[in-house]
Amino acid sequence: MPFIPHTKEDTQSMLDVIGAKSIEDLFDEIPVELRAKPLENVPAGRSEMAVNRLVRQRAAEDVQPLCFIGAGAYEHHIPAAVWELTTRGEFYTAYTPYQAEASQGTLQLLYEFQTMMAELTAMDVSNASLYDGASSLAEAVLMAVRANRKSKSKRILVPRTVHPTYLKVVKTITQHQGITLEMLDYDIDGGHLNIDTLPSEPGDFTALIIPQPNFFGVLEDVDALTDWAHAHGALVIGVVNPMAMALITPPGEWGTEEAGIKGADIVCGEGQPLGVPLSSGGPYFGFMCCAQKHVRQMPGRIIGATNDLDGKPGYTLTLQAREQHIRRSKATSNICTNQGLLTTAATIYMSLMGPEGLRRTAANSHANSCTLTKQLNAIDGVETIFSRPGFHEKVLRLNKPVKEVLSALEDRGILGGYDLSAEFPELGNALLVCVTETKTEEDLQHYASSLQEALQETLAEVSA
Amino acid sequence: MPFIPHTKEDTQSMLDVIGAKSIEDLFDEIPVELRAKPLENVPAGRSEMAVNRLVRQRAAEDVQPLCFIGAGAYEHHIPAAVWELTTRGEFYTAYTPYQAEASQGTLQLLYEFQTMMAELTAMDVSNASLYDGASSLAEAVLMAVRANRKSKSKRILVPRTVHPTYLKVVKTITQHQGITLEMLDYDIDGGHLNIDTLPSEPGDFTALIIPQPNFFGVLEDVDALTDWAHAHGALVIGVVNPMAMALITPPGEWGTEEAGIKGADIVCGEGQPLGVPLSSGGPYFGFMCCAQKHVRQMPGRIIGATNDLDGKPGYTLTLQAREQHIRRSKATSNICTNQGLLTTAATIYMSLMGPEGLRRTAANSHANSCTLTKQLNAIDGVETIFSRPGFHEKVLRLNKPVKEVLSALEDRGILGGYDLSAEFPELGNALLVCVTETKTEEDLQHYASSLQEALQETLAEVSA
Amino acid sequence: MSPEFTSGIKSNQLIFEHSATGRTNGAQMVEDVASASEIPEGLLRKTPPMLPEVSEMDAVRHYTRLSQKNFSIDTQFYPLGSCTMKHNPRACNTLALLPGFLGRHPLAPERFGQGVMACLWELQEILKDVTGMTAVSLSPMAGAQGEFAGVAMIRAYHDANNTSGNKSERSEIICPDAAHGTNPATATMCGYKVREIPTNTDGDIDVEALKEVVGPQTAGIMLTNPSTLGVFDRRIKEIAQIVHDAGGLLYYDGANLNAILGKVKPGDMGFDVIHMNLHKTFSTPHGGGGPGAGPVGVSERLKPFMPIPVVGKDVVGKDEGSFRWLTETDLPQSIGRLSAHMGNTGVLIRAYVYALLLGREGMVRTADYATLNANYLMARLAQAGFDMALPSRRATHEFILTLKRQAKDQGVTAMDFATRLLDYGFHAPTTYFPLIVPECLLIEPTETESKETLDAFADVMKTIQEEADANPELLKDAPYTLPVRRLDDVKAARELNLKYSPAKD
Amino acid sequence: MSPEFTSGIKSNQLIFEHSATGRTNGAQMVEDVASASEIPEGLLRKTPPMLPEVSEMDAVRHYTRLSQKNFSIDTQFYPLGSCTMKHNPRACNTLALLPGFLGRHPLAPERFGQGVMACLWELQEILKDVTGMTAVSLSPMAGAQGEFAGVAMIRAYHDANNTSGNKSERSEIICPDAAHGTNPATATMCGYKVREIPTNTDGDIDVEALKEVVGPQTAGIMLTNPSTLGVFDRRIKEIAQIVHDAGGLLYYDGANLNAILGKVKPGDMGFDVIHMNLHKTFSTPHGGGGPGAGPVGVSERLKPFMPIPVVGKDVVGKDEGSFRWLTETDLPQSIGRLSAHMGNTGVLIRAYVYALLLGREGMVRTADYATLNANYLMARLAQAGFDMALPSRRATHEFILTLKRQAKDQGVTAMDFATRLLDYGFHAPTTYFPLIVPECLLIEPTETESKETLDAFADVMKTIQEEADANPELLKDAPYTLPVRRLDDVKAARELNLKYSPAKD
Ligand SMILES: Cc1ncc(COP(=O)(O)O)c(C=O)c1O
Ligand SMILES: Cc1ncc(COP(=O)(O)O)c(C=O)c1O
Repeated sequence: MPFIPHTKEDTQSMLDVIGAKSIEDLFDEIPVELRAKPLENVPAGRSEMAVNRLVRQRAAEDVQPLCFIGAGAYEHHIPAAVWELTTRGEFYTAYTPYQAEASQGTLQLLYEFQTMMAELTAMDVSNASLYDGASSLAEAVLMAVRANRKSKSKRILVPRTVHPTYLKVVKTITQHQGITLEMLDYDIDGGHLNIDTLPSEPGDFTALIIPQPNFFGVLEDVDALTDWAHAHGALVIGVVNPMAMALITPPGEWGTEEAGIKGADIVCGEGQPLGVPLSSGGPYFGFMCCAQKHVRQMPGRIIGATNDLDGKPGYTLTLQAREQHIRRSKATSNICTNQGLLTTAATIYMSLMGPEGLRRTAANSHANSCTLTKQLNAIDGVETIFSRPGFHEKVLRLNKPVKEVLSALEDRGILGGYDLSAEFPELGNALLVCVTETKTEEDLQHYASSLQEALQETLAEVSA
Repeated sequence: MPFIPHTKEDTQSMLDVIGAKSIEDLFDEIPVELRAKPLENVPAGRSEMAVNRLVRQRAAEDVQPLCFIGAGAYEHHIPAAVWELTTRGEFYTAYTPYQAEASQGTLQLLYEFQTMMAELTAMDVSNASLYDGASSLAEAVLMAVRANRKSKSKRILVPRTVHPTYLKVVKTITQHQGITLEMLDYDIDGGHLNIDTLPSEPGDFTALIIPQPNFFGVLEDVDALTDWAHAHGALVIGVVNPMAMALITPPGEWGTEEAGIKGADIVCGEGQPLGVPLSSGGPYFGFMCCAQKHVRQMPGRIIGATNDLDGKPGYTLTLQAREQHIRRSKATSNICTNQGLLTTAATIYMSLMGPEGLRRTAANSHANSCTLTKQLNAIDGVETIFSRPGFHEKVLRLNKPVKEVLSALEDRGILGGYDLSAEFPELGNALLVCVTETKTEEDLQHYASSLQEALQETLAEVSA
Repeated sequence: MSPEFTSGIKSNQLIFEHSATGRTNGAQMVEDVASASEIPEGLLRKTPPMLPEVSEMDAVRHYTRLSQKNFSIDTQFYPLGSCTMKHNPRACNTLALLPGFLGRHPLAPERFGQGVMACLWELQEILKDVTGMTAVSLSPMAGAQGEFAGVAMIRAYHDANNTSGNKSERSEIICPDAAHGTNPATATMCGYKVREIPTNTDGDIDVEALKEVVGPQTAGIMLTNPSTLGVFDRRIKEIAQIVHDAGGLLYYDGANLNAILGKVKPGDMGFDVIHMNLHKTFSTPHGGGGPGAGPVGVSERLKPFMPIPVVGKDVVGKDEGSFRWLTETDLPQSIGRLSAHMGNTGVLIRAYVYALLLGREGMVRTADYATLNANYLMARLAQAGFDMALPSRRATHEFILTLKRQAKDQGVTAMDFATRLLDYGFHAPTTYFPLIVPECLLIEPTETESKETLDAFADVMKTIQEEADANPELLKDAPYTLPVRRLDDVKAARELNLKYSPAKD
Repeated sequence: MSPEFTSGIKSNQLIFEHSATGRTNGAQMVEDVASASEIPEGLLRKTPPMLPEVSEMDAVRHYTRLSQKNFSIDTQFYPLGSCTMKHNPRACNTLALLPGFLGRHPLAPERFGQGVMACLWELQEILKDVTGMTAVSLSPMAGAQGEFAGVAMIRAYHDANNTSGNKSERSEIICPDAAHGTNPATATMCGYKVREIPTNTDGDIDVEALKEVVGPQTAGIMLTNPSTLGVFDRRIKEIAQIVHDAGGLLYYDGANLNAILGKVKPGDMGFDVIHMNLHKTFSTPHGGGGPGAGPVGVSERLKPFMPIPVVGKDVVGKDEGSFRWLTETDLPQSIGRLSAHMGNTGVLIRAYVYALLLGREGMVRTADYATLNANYLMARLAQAGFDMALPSRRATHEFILTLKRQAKDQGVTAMDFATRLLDYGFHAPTTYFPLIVPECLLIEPTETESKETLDAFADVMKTIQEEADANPELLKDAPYTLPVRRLDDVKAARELNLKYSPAKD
């Protein structure tokens, strides 16, 4: 019996102690008419050997071409130590650290995680994770509504440069709360949210979302936007790529002294770039940081340092009164299980990279992206659309339909990028191309020459 | 600096304490003329990311076809838990357990290993491993010479059915000790060592080696051979496949009561089938068991149970006076580092399989081998050579040169077996085919139909 | 005599305390390319983040030793009720971590993802059968998100079928007082008012009370059966009838299906929607707090509203047999997306592998032995003199013991028992949940524990009771043998310290 | 107050004590096919072996907890002299375990092994450069087997070049008294008589004594430089000259190259043959006692005798650039094979990955910092009042401290210090080796340890000395904080108990 240790004798003597004749008897409180029919669509049990073979074949089917897709999920090198440590049984098979004394490993690690995330974003505090980047933005919106007590409008200003799927998730999750999401268009030249297009009249705004970098990979004018929001009584929700934070101004420092308040109020985002493999989309982890004054509105687990009976330092879940298991229908969120193991990986990843390793990874990704863009711009029929600087993604306009070009690139062993034409038809044949530190000079050349060929080929096909 | 934690300040303050100006000064006892020229053939250091990419490409090149080669290395399913546990840092990065109090994990595990190996072979005691199967046979020969004090001849009787590479290794390792290896031919019908061909005159024989199963996969007549050896004052060295022991009579029970003494004296072999992947040939592990009376002649580490100061049970290296670090030039062997981590894997493997799991694995391998043999015998131009029963390998004679047939099978995604024609030319186009429990019915059919095609194809080519 | 076990590094140190400015883990350093930047000065970070500067060995040693400070299923019996801490088979982990799965970009074309999609599609089929539902979406990332999806579907359904034009007509979700906290919290997130109904002394829902609160304002009820009290509600059919008659829908909190796998299907009980915690019943690891996966199953009428993406299989045409994502286009009435991609795919693969290993017989066996273990341990503890919250009932996968008497007589609490258990090498059961049972321990042994372990646990409980009889203070100060003694939660909340700051010197 | 930390299973239990007849780990059960047997009854096993019958969880829990009872580099500073316990980078392990490497049958055709053979060939090239030798064979499976190969080659060389017809003319191998035990043991296995020569008080070899023993009967000398005393023999060139002049060859025990990587090459010192311990200098893990790898490097004249297989690269012809095994055919004078295949291939891959990560600069840095750490720790301990065996010398990668004075004055031995260190979370240094220094600790910190750790170690040594001053008995009874107290080795050897037998009841 897979995973069941009972011998026949065990079973019998246990039934004797219970005073039951058979295991079947133990189900006698279930009305007979409800008893289930056999599970016909569950296959018969297989040995580990058989399952192993099947699933390895499946995985082998999915070996991937060279990947230049980003759009919210980024391929970075992950040190081997990260997952060798993360999958140690004591991390992997522990529960949420409710019983603090028996969970100091997880708790101290999460305290370290919180410290690192707060440092990376230059914010006061961090929670211990949310589900993913998209849902963390939804939680940030809900949190902003709770936190901005002065604002009654529940109006959230949302640039169109926020990841389109994130927007969908925000809608799904916040739609029952009377919240208005007001879309702000982007600057067609810069690819950013132009400060001049923000409402000039005063008004009750609950929060402004600022993506950095934005979905186009473009860097937003964060200081001006932050100042604008604070001047209008709106909270600033930063949604950032944590890897980029090693290189560019973190949200805790957004804005200028003149505005009186500096820094974003809430920062969230997708933690995947920090040591989590692409994995077909998950598990990743969402993170959330905020200014100290908002900490009681934060959703999710928070770990605090404390002392034990002997005065020795230790760690424990704290501010639990925000959470569903205490506050129930009045909790800040319904979240319970979060993405603990992924924060374990991220913490180990950041420890192994250190500030310099992380900075170089970010800088290298940026430089590779610049190099490739330059090479691609030299190709006939390819041009960079936006003028503003970016991090490690660029939007290119092609003189051919993106879908066909991508398919031609696939034939050359390349996943060429993310096709923007459906979601941003106004940009024409627009392709979002990401390059990280994982790509070599040869990879970039291979991309460039393949794109050149692909464009010619589609041309040939079209004219044929 | 990869793997070096020193900061500049650390280095300086350490030099200050030493009283040296530079690290270079610390090498001032090395004569200047000996100082090395730069390491030109060592490539420049690369990041883990770069090495990762290179080595993954190399590994990807080596993805293997369906494997029907055995000949001493056997593909069995290895439960996932085996290597997840074996590579835990505390096992993986510990040293030989010299400091017993700090090594109870490894020591207890090895004590369990010794128990399991003694059980599997039905011998009194086991050591904690030797290098591999081949070298363990060499050590067994040397041990037999030490252990059989009555015999002065140093004559070792060696059937030709012992693995040919093992024989080469035995020669390499024992050649400096005045030992004579006397070869015994095999029975051309049975593929076994025929008792009738053993020397009938009395004589001084130090030991007889009995392989079970032998290199042809054939089961030897172990009882008769053991009795013969003991009747002639020779020790019996069994060299066995430990997986087969789950199914067939273990060496501790070889022989008949009539002979007075029952059982082999020394048993050795390759431990690889017990949870060790094929891995291009290593690391595997050799094992060795023996009768209690010979334990002081055994090479390698041995773990014993004992008590601590408080009377609590514990484990420690014992009988160290046999070993090189104590006995130096008079040690039983020069072996020091052995194959500890592999015995860790084997111990966990045997724990997960249990007696029934192991028996089924062995029985299934045997049954699969029988099934395939039957199917292949039905093909024109294929016949089983030997009449005696085997374990999970069979020798087939083909009506075409083996090399060509194997190459045609490779084109069909099959590694068809081990070509015997060079080492056993008297057998003609002989092929040694192994089937383990890992092969499905479809695999067997695929082999059969591919062989049929391959034979036709080579025929066609020859006639073309 | 017994110095602090320091490991050559002080055992309480944070990773930051191993850090030294300028120390690097050189193997992870890619080329320094500061020059190539097109980022204007004003957008560049001025001061680097204070991340640890350590060597690979420092990190390996630190996190290896940290891990050893945890209790886990791999090292301890962990009978945390409602959490289903059962063995996590290693094959699930090994296979989910295959490079083919890990390396796949979520937005890679479907033709490069047929392997993983085949696994997910088959998992959908398996979960449909197990729950007795018509369709399954795998996208929710944990139980609570599954609940959200479920209640949002109920809402979407009412909205779609509301003819009065008054969309907020059905404004209430009913929850039993014993419900898990995520249930009411979810109802609130979906914009509902929560109506609580009481539980009878026999552990079943107070049906009379239910009849009173149910009405045209009822959007639905959130139940779990077996309930969080560890008993199977025998009047479930009647309850379903009452709610359905009032036009409400039934939500099944399927966090814990261990005791009913193959025994009874939520669909057959009359439920319209269910979420499952694959990280409980389907044995994906808890990872110290996630990730989980909370797929939702729905009856025919909720199918159009399922969260996307769902894996579809083409049954005709040139792509017959191939898999693709069903999106907004296929399910225009969907409640929408809950995550940036397909939820926690890696968790889903683990659950899939687990389901294949168990097979249909294994599912039923899980229910059999989870139930046997719970009833046995309950019997053993009752024999040992402990009070059961519901002594007359069968246990399901779990049961509740109350220490009300001990609290009153000896002043020892459920928490005292719990922490003292740690000294004996057992993780504590769930304490103080469900909220309606005073000083309770909710105990769930799961099917993967042996009789020997259950016996040892029962013996230790008895020993602790004897300790409480002899010297209650002993329990109050427990644990004694763990890396820390009893921690001060009040201080943690009052003097918030949520991140490390280097001591100024 | 502090009950035995039991983990719900008695912590001292053997896996056999978790076993119950009929318990199985079902996921590992393949079909039962007893019927298909063609094996005659008489050859079938009658009683099954007493292997454990446990569930997967039992096994996982048992071995996880066992592992936690070990000290290891991943958890402790482990300054075991002559053993080079340095960090084992994780990339080496992860990459060596790739399915492409693990799945390859050793007898699979070469065309299915070009990936692994490319790695091995490059490793050969790297090791040639590092040692200054002409050729390298990777096949020996540990240091001692490398020694065997080396001495066997010396013998084969003399045999091949012997014109007198009297093959046993050169019958002696010279070893210094400080040599590692494997050296004399190896010489014996190769049929040689061992002549021991003494060491001077300054740690160098007694050259005058050498001159006396060397002669026409000398086959060679086995040396290591830096020696096991942790010093570099300054007269090595002279020694080489003496031995070569007598017609003998020089064997270099390269178990520990940490201090000379890129600094000085054994080939340049005049050695004819060397073995290396990749499981030391090249950081492959020790695995609780192996596997290792002991490649041998040779000078031109020993090349024909190298153990096979060696990886060759075709430089011309249709297979140009492809790799193949060089065997008996290519090296007809080879001493032969040492293993059934290519030695410990997986270990070789780890070493290869490590070498790539370090690169040539990293090699030199290893020597730099291994030497810095040893000299620093020696200085710190000298400052703390400990006696160095060779106070006037530079340390290399290791150094020796002698507790002769403490043994005499306070009755505390090197072993007492060693076991007491365990209580402070440090693994003990090597004790009582080399044999010529009384009450010695051979200390090798390695380059991967930080100054902080070395400082902590020096401080603890001082603390222990203070304990010894105050109360020597305290040390005698150490350790106190480990899973067991001091173990009785005498009992272990006298009342041999080498396997578990179930208690009869
Ligand atoms: C009964 C019940 N419902 C819901 C949940 C919430 O599930 P999750 O933690 O995955 O969000 C849990 C888990 O704790 C539970 O036990
Ligand atoms: C100096 C020296 N020589 C030889 C050896 C033997 O190496 P191995 O243990 O790999 O056989 C060792 C290892 O202990 C050693 O330190």
